Amino acid sequence: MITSLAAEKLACVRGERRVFADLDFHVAAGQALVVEGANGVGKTSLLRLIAGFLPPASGRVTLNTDRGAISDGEERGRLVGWLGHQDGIKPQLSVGEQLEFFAQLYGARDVIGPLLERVGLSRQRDFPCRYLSAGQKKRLGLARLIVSGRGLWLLDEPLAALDTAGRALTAELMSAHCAAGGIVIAATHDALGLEARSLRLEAA
Amino acid sequence: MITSLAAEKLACVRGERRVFADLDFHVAAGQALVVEGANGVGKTSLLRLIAGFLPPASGRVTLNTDRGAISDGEERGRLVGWLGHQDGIKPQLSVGEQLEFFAQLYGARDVIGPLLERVGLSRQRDFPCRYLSAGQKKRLGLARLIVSGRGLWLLDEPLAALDTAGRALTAELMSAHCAAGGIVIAATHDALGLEARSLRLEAA
Amino acid sequence: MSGPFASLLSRDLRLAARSGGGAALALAFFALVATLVPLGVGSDLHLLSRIAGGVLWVGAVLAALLSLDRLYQGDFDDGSLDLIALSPLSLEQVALAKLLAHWLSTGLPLTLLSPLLALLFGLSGQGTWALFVSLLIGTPAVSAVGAIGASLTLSLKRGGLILPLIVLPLLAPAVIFGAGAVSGALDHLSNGALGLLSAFSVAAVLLSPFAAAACVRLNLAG
Amino acid sequence: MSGPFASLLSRDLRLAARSGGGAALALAFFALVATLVPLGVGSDLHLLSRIAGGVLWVGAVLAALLSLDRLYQGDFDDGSLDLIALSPLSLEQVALAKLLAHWLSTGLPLTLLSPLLALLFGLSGQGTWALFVSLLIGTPAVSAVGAIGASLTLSLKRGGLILPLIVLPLLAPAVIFGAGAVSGALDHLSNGALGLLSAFSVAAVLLSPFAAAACVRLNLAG
Amino acid sequence: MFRYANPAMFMRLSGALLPWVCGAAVIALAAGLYLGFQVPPDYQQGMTVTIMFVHVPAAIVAESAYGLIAIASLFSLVWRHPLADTAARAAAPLGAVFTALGLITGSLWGRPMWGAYWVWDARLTSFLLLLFLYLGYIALWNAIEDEARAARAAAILALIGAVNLPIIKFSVDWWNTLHQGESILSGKIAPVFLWPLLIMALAYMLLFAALWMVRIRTEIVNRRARGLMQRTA
Ligand code: HEM
Ligand SMILES: Nc1ncnc2c1ncn2[C@@H]1O[C@H](COP(=O)(O)OP(=O)(O)OP(=O)(O)O)[C@@H](O)[C@H]1O
Ligand SMILES: Nc1ncnc2c1ncn2[C@@H]1O[C@H](COP(=O)(O)OP(=O)(O)OP(=O)(O)O)[C@@H](O)[C@H]1O
Ligand SMILES: [Mg+2]
Ligand SMILES: [Mg+2]
Repeated sequence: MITSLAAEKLACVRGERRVFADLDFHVAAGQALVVEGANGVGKTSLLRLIAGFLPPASGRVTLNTDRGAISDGEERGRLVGWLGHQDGIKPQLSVGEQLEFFAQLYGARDVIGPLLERVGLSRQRDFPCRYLSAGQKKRLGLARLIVSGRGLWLLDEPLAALDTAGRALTAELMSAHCAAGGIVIAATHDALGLEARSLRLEAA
Repeated sequence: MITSLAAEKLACVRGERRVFADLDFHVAAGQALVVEGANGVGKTSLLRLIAGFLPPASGRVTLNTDRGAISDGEERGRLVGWLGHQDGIKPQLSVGEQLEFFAQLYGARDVIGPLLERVGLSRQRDFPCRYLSAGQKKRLGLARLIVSGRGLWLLDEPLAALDTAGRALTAELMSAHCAAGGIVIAATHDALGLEARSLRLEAA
Repeated sequence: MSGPFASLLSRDLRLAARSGGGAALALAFFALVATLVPLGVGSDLHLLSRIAGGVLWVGAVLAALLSLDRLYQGDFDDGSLDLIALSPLSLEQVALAKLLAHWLSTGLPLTLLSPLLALLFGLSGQGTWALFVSLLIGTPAVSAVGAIGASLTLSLKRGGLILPLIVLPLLAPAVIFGAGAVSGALDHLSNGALGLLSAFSVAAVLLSPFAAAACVRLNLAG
Repeated sequence: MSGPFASLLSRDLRLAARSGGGAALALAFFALVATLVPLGVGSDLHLLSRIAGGVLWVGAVLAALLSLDRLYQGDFDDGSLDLIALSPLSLEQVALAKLLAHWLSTGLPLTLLSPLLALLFGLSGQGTWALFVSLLIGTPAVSAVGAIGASLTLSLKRGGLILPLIVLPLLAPAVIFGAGAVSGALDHLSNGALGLLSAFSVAAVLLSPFAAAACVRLNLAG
Repeated sequence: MFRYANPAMFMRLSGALLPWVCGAAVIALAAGLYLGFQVPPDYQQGMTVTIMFVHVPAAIVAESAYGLIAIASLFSLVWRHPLADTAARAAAPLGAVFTALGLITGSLWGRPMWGAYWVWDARLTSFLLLLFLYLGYIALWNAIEDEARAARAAAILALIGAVNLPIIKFSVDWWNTLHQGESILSGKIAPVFLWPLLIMALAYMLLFAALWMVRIRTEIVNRRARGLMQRTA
């Protein structure tokens, strides 16, 4: 169980370029944080940093759990549910195969059927992912996020490509996740339709 | 000069699946058409059909110009400015190189500098495209759209990944294009911020 | 030199160079294969000179093949091909530009390097000359046939793997005539191999842009 | 067999099979190279049997190499690797699964096919056996060294060409020992090549997951 | 700022040293060449023996350069020394050029000696493979655009190459002795040949050192420029 996430004096350098610096924030379990800011200001970078992909140039991210505080990036990653820009979908696999693989990879015991039902892809279960539309891919990503069963959700523009119903569904899923004691951190340019604190990044 | 675009009894089949059928619409020069509909309803397919990539299963698209009516897909493509889902950007090239290549390919005489200024990428001119953020890539796509100098703009979710300023810019560019006698057809789930007719696709 | 055709050609050459060397890499691969074979076969120069024509021709074909799946795939995957298809160029012209770019960045450099590798295999002067000429004539056919294969396998996400399977059997004549020209020169026979190779090459280059354009059209509709 | 490791392994095998053949393709490529060389070299069976070990070993290495750049690249490009990195598996385990998948879908089938190709080259029974055993022992090293190369070139959009340049020189010992075992068998010498090959192979397989994981980590940070 | 502390020190130090190293290299080179052309024709090899004075030192420097790269890579990976990457990167093309020089002079020498420009001798072959290792290393550096990432990837490759290099060399020795061996002239060199050879070896090393320093210096300057450019982008 995650109790909170804290960033202290976080700085991010990409290439030779300082993207942001001296970032402090704190998110408690059950809260959502929306990361906003102009294009290229470093939202995606921040999410990758929290997920442990990017090492911070300075400062640190601490994830407090009931088993102690985690500062190591890779260890933190084990608690992260990720919905990135890239869809992470293999065109050759069917929707069902794709989701089953991730369920097994993440050691999840979830049943695939109801989940696909929930994101509106049950008719596409045996459909090769190659033929999915942009929004359908995003919905598959949502299903994968749920199946991961992780406490800390990191979402990069979760609403892009989704239709109105899809956006409502996403908001609902995020609320439910928070209500269950999870944390949501989402980078977006849209209104999330969710009660959330906001973190506005400014160009360094 | 394009005078109008007309679709008659248009039907689209992908794989074995009938996506939509009996679609009729008409757009005159200077008008914008927003294509709406749920995920997977066939918006992207419709745009690819108009661009001439997909042959229609039945019916036809006619582009009326001052030099006569064009029904052939490939010929129609010569008048199309395209902003698709995929960015069409080579990570190895710099922003400037990328745009110059397209300017030459499309036989455009535009000057690159002011254009990059307009979409907010002038500082990134010598930056390898690999390092652009999602929104910056979209902005480069917009610049490319302008440089193409084409009359019929086909835009697939043009606002995705753009920040507030970027969305305003896109709306502005579309209005200007219409005011200059062009046609804009955009598939989107967002409010475009533009006076436009709307075409709502329904599942077949 | 600044029309659409030239711009596409020069972009493709630039991309080949940027993705880590372009010509240099095909060359390195060719040279490496040519080095590995003696490591396996043994150091007997007499033996090596007898198999030189065959081994070097196969090596050149493989080296050229290696960069083939990037001919259209990259542009297809990232949507560039959509934009290129809408440009003033016809798809046939696009195919020709890409064929040319591929040959300039692989076939030609491979040909130029071949005399050096012939040296390593102890090939005689005449054999070396025959190898050089046959590669000069034959590598365009390799690029041409390869371009058809590349466009055919376009919509398969990782079609690059099928590519050799489609292309290599079609290139068997090139290898036979090319290596035949070399062994002919070694035995002081004029066996007409070069003539046949030229005919094959011309036919392949003339046919290729049309076939490739047709395949691309098909895949854009997918 | 349904833990994360097994699921990754079976997915990779399934993807290899789906992207048009997997094992079948490596096999076809191997067979094609093995066919083209005699076409180029000529039909003298005595000559062919002498070069068989070398040519088939080089062919097997190249066939295995062919699918190497897809080992991580596909997962990296479409973001799957991000998701896999966040899974309960360590990156070392991921690297091991991928190494294993690559060997199962290329190295092993190549080994099984080799006796048939040895027949085409007129290799004797003993030579064939030596070829088979040396490939069985040596192909894991090819996958292992290859996996390092694949992870090194991960962030290069079209890194596939650099890969052979990096990997082939490192694999020279495998080719030398492997082909040496075959020629040793032909000359009825026991030259210890198989022992050396085993040592090389074990070292490569043990080292590879760590090196590959380090490279993947590096590239995810990019 | 800490990042540039070490390179800054290097700039100062090398700036002071460079003229001396260059001067010494030129003097040694001139002396070596002069002595080299003075030597009496070898009873076996005639005047072609003078090739030795350009060939052997080139081969020695080429081999040592790879060792230097491997050491620098270790420093870069383990201690993250900011200068180590630059040093390794700068040495690679030099090493490759000296390798090529060794190959070319060797094969020019081989023609009169063995009647062929190339034979598949163990030493020659392993040297050729060394050239490929250099080329792969350089290609990797150039292919990855992100400096820091390229540095780490290249360092990993250099270390793997360093582990494998002895294995390659050993396997090639083993391979060649199985078949026929080429007898390279071995052993006792008369003092008339030895002295010019030693001086030339020194000259090559000084030359390498000078070029290396110049390359590191330009690389540091370039890096700063790139850094400035990117930071303002
Ligand atoms: C392309 C052909 C050749 C190559 C690649 C080559 C390469 C090498 C290499 C790698 C070394 C080792 C340097 C060291 O000790 O670290 C060397 C040394 C030497 N080479 Fe060559 N060589 C070639 C041709 C020749 C020829 C034709 C001769 C004369 C017949 C020759 C004479 C020598 C001598 C005398 C040494 C010094 C031996 C020693 O270290 O005791 N080389 N060469
Ligand atoms: N080759 C194919 N075979 C069968 N069905 C296909 C094929 N290609 C696409 N489809 C299906 O066609 C439908 C239309 O897809 P399209 O991409 O046009 O939708 P869209 O309206 O753009 O959706 P979104 O809002 O998600 O972008 C989808 O349901 C998709 O699954
Ligand atoms: N390797 C790199 N070298 C230099 N700059 C880089 C590198 N990678 C990314 N950048 C820059 O870092 C900045 C932050 O990128 P990031 O993707 O985090 O932005 P973002 O806030 O997600 O933008 P968007 O809203 O467009 O998605 C961008 O300006 C980008 O150009
Ligand atoms: Mg972003
Ligand atoms: Mg769509």
